[in-house]
Amino acid sequence: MSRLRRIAVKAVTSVVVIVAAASVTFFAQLAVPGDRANTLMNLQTGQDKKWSVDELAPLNERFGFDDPVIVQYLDYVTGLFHGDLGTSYTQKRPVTEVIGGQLLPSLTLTGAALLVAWALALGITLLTVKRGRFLTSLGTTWEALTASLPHYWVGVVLLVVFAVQLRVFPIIGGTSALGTVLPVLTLAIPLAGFLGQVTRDEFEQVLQQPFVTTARTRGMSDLGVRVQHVLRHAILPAITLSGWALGALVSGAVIAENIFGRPGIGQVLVTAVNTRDLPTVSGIVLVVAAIYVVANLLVDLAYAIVDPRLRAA
Amino acid sequence: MSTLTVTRAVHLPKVGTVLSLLVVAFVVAAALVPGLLVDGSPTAIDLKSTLEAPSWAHPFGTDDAGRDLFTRVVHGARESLGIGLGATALAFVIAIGLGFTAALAGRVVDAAITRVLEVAFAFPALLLALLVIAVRGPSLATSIAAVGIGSAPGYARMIRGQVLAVRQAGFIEAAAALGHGWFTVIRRHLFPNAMRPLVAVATLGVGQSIVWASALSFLGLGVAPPSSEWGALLDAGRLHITTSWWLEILPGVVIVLVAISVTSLGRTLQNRLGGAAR
Amino acid sequence: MTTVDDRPVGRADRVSGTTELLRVENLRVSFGATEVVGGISFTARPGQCLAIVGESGSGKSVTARTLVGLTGPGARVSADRIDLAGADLLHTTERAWRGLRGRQIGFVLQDALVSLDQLRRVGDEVAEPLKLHRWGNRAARAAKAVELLASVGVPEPEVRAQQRPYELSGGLRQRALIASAIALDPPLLIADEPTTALDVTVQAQVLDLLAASKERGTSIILISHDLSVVARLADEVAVMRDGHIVEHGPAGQVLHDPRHDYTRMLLAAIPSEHTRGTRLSGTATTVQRARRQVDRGRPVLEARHLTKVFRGPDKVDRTVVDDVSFELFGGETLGIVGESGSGKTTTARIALAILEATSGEVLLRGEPWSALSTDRRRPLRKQVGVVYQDPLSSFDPRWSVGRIVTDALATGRRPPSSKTEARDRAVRLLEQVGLTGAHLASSPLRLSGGQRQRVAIARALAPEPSVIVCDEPVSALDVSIQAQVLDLLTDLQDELGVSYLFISHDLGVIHHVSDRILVMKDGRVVEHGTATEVFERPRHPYTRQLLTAVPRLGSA
Amino acid sequence: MKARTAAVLAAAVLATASLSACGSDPAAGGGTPKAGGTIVYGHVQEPPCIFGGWIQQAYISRQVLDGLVTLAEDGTVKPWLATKWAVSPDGLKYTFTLKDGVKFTDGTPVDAEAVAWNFDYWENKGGNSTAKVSIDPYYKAAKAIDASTVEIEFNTPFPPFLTLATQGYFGIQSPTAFKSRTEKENCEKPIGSGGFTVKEWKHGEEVVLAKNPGYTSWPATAKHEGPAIVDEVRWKFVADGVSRYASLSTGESHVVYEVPTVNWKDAQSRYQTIRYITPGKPVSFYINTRTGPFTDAAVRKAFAYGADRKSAVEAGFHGVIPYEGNPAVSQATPGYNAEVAKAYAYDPAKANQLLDEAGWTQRNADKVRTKDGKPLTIKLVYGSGFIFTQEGATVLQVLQEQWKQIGFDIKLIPATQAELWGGKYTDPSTFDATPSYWTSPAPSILWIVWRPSTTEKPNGSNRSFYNNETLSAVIQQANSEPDATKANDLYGQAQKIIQDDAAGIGLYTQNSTYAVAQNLKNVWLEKSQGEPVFSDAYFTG
Repeated sequence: MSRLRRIAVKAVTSVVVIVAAASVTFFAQLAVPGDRANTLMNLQTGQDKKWSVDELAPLNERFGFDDPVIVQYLDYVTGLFHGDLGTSYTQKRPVTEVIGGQLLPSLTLTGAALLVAWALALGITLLTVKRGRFLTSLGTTWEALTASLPHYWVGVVLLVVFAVQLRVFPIIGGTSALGTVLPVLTLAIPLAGFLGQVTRDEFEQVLQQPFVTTARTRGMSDLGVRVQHVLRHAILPAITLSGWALGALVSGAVIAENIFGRPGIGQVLVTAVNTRDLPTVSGIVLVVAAIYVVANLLVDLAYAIVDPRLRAA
Repeated sequence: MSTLTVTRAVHLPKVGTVLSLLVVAFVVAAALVPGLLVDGSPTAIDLKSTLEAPSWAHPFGTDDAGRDLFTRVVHGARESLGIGLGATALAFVIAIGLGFTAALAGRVVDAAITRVLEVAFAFPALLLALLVIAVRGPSLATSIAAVGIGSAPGYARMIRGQVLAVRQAGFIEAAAALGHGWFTVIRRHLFPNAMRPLVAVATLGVGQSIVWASALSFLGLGVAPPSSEWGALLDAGRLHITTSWWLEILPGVVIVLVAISVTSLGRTLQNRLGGAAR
Repeated sequence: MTTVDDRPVGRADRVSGTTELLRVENLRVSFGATEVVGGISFTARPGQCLAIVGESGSGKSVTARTLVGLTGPGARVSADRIDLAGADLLHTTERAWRGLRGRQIGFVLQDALVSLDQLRRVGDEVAEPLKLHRWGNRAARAAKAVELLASVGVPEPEVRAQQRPYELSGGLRQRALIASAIALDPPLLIADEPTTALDVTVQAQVLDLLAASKERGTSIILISHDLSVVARLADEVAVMRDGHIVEHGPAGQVLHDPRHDYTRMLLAAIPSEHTRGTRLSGTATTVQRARRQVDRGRPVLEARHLTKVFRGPDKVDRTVVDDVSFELFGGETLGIVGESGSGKTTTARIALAILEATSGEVLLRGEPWSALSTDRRRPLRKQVGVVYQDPLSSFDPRWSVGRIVTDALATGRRPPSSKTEARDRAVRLLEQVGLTGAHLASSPLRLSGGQRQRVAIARALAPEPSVIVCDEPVSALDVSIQAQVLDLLTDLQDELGVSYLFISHDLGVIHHVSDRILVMKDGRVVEHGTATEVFERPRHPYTRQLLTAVPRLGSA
Repeated sequence: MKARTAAVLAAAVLATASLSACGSDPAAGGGTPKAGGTIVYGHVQEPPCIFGGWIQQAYISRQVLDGLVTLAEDGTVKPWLATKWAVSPDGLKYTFTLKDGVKFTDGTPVDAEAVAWNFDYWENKGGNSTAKVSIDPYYKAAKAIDASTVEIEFNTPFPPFLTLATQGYFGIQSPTAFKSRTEKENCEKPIGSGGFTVKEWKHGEEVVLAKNPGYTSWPATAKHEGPAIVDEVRWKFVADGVSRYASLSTGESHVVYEVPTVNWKDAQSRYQTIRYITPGKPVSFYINTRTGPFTDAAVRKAFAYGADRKSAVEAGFHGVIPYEGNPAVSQATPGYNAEVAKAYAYDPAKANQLLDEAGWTQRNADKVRTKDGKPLTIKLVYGSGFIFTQEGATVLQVLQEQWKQIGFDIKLIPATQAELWGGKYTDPSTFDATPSYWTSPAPSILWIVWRPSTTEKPNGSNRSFYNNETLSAVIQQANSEPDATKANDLYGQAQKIIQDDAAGIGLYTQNSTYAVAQNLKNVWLEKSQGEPVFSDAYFTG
């Protein structure tokens, strides 16, 4: 099967995946007990009570909550294919807009986090792997430590140390460049540890490969061997994992945004789930799924570039 | 075949492994018989000694209800560990089902399951948790379910790969050549060997699950008070971090310690068992 | 530190074999407490080839690596002197070593598939030494790489240079590897098992290649476990065992008039036409064996027009086995010989009815075998045993030797009725294959290659089969071990009258064990007949080609 | 200063009390005013729209929309958009005279028609459900007499109306703008005549409010006459208390809302602080009187006696937020009955006795009281993270521990917003007690909360499911009593009935706390709901 064809097939299935994800969310939310109109009413009044049928009638009318589920779903899906994700119950704005406004901050956050994580992981691996007992255990310990750090805790500590106490970074920096540093680190540090461990494993394996010896017998320096031969092999698993990592980062972003009061789909998501804002939640899932799919296509691409063997097959 | 074999470096120095064992032992003890490690109830309030900094009397200090934080941490071990184990177990039950079916039930089923997994992957774990919690309401069981379901797809994918790999192994064919039935071969060779490297992975999973569950509690979606599940402690400590640091820092350190220990043990195990399944 | 002259040694003092290029005196290497090389001395002369021969663990490879200062982590190296063209290698800094490697000393490892960086272009790999030693500019190096590939006989070198190692055949890869080693025309070339894992024909070509550069005055140190390979190239042979050189002398003398028992043993162990019907192992080299009777009645196993077609991912059909037929009679050994890709293993798997043929069928004692449904075949399997090339992978890593054997017993004609009976019979089987009851508890992982293969044989025997399919059963073994295993197989045949379908790429082995032989090429049987017919009066050109390619001690 | 019992002034008193801790009073001005500047205000929750029936919306819409009338510190109603008003002798008609020449920021005049339209919009078009419930069912109609005279008509006399009308929910919008613009625009940028206009809403981050240069309609309670002094107010949403408070110290913000109680003392020493005790229903328990153990009044009372609520509150809120023993209305509410608040002081002995008498005599293995084998288990549902902050949760846990001593098995059930708003815990079977509050400047809140819930006219707010005819009669009488003293007396009785029957159990007052940077003056809270007012604020040089 040709590469183009593979990508085409992948693209198609991806669309399926995306819509499926959104649909799952759609029904999952319908499954959530409690009446949407009631939620909306309470949200509008700051109450937590049960409203009478005629009090809710206008809302039900307005959003068609009374329509049969299947009708609501079909409306939704047809909307999807017209690029219409519906209108937020609470914000009275099109979901595309609700998300659109928040997407960029989240993307910058996760994207930057991924990059920083890679930089950290590679740097530390190159410096410490198989570099004598001390450096090696230093590296592995650092990785084990960071890999086990809970995002939120890193966040809170970073915030207090660097923003509140040392005042190096703003506390409510919003989306400013400076204000992005701490959230990014919050996500990047644990991920770096994780990627580092994976890369290290591979690196050690590859260092023992005969072709590495061959390179040495040609008069190549240790650093040369590491950078020009081993590294390329060693990053393969980490590349594969990066696609998955992005998914995890989105979850992490929710927490980071929560701690740093940073706008982003994470914030919107939590609010939307709380307020039963079905179109928004489904919309976010759809977008996240899309990002995930794209990310993985990129990963495949990157992989194919680094490892031509795949192109052949 | 004459090549130099260099033994692979075990992750974390040996010392680390020992320390890890100690930490885990302590936590398990705390989970099983907290009474041995601390006397007094984790919920016993003492409004006369609130927000006291760590001292001999209160190694981890006290919270704003005058409860001894150390006692709470020790008693919290049961829930935290419970969630970690429970979630991982749940995840594996699901994953083994999916993974094996995918790997053994033929192309069509495989394709189908792989798609499903892909969807599941495209689905942020935390959102899944949020939804589960929205349906069931926050509780211990919910946390387990949320984290378990959230991490199942990853394992499923792993197991599938593992099974496919082992299926190629020579001893599978050898067993068949001896005239054993396919089912016997699966039961006696395929399953145990496919699951072998996953023991380590599972251990790693426990660590991650604990962290994840505490994340839920941290978002206020965790176990109900007065439980002292570690994430809940962090959530409670958050407001105090500038005024009574111990309430936020010490439980955090505990979580990290446990996570590292479990993880490093898992990795050591991984290196021992060889199969570094990902 | 000593300054090392980077310039290649002038041609003048190369051609003559008199001056020494490399001198090693009393070299000792140890890892931790264990001494791997225990004080060996040798010299290498321009235009000459020194072969260091030994079985696994003899320390030959460590020695080779030591000569390029890559003994490995945690190794302690000492020697009275190691001189290369007058420069002292013993006290050389890592930096200086880098100057020497690739420039003064070329190194060729075995199995180019893993010895070349899979992710880089062949051209770049070949040119790397040039780059490292700042030879010319990018373009010049690229050109030189192509030139080098051409010089080692790689067809359409421009194309190959752009491809990656996995896209090349084993032979071409090995050539490329050699090309990169001789890129800077180093005066000393060390080749560590350069032809292992290559088909005989390719092996021959590669050896010729090395011979050629020897002619050009390069001094070659050839590391190998295979005396017959060495015979083709070596001027001098040093036989190593447990880190010591047990015998060292001119090739002719060592190979034909060995002084040391070990050398004799090694030589005797090489299966070939001369060794037919004799024992290979043990000191006495020529013990005639009583040939057992082959019953030419109804064939035990019969293959009729087997054809297997595989459909590749590119939807193109490949015929791997093409109309193969044979008969295997009771107590007989039928050898199937062929190079990689000849379809011999696939044929074996079809015969085992583990793989389904696209057409044709296999009969067991005249009854349908391959045609049966899996369930109907299962009870019959006890009649057909199998021994694989890699025994270890054919054992469940979690199982002990005892469990492996008893499990096989249970599937046999007479399943043991009690645990104790099972145990006793397992012990008897182990003893039959030259092991003891002591091995019952141990895990195959902790056995030696030879012992493992014995366990595999025991397992195959357990159900008391009438046929055992042996797929390259000795290819992974050292020559002495191989000898023992081959003897074991033949002994068992004499004892039990079991028939073998014996697959191997090694003509020597095939010739040694087989009564009748099939020669396969590209899935077809190109020649078949009795061993004598095939080897003495080969009809098919391919067979002749094979026979000439086989390295023979005689040639030295 | 001399202690006053008049709870009406409690807020003011407490505010000044807390201010006295740090010399300068933000509302008292001082320093040399500097024109212009941008105030950064750290708020907590982000509402879905600027205007609406949620207190979070009142806070911000107050900046943009003017009301007819406003409330003075002394609790009297003062002019705003309405310069004066008259009540018909029968108490059914309110006639407001509007200030001349006031224009909405879209240029259209703030006239009688506009006001009448707004009333109709809130009460009949679902424009503001809280405005609706607070004057339902008394409200009849609003009509414009002439350009500057509007008349609001009622079915029965309803004196609290004027006070209620001072809430942010009664903010007047431009009908023209509302009708001509999209729903989204009306949601994000309502057009009023207020001191500020919504310039931009960066969702998830902040709302930028720009000064309304043409501001002419400041309330009588304003600290200065004329448009806002600062150019902009950046209304930021910072959910995390630590960050919010810390942002003051780094100068990233000038005013923050809801100072974490742990930081209150620190705040008092470093900044200007304001604390506002919300009038209306305090944070008190609804007690399910329809099903479960609490159907027995004795058990309810035992519950009330059984825990030291006062010290629990002090512990949880570090002595910052006052305990409120009165379940019906808070000490900041007119007509507050201070006597009632004293009932059910901590008395475990009494509690035990009551329970024994009530037949909960046995105890099971966990020391939980049982009756006919059934354990005395109480499902206590609370809004986790939004109604109840961590501090509140601590209070509940302390109480839980004390209740345990007298044999109650309290199940704390943290409910998510999704669950509560979804109405998961509205059915009697789902809970036995649940705490919540309802801000309102008038005691008529009693009617909203305690109106009997009948099948034909259900009252979802009556979460105690407590239908008491006497109570409802007293409240209705009070609501229509023209004489304030008499009315308050009646409200007082109502509170007593509720308390005596333990239909609710008091806990603490809902507070709003603010910390203001030293260099920012004249930030003050309007009296009705404690919304911050920025149109008078200025920076000192």
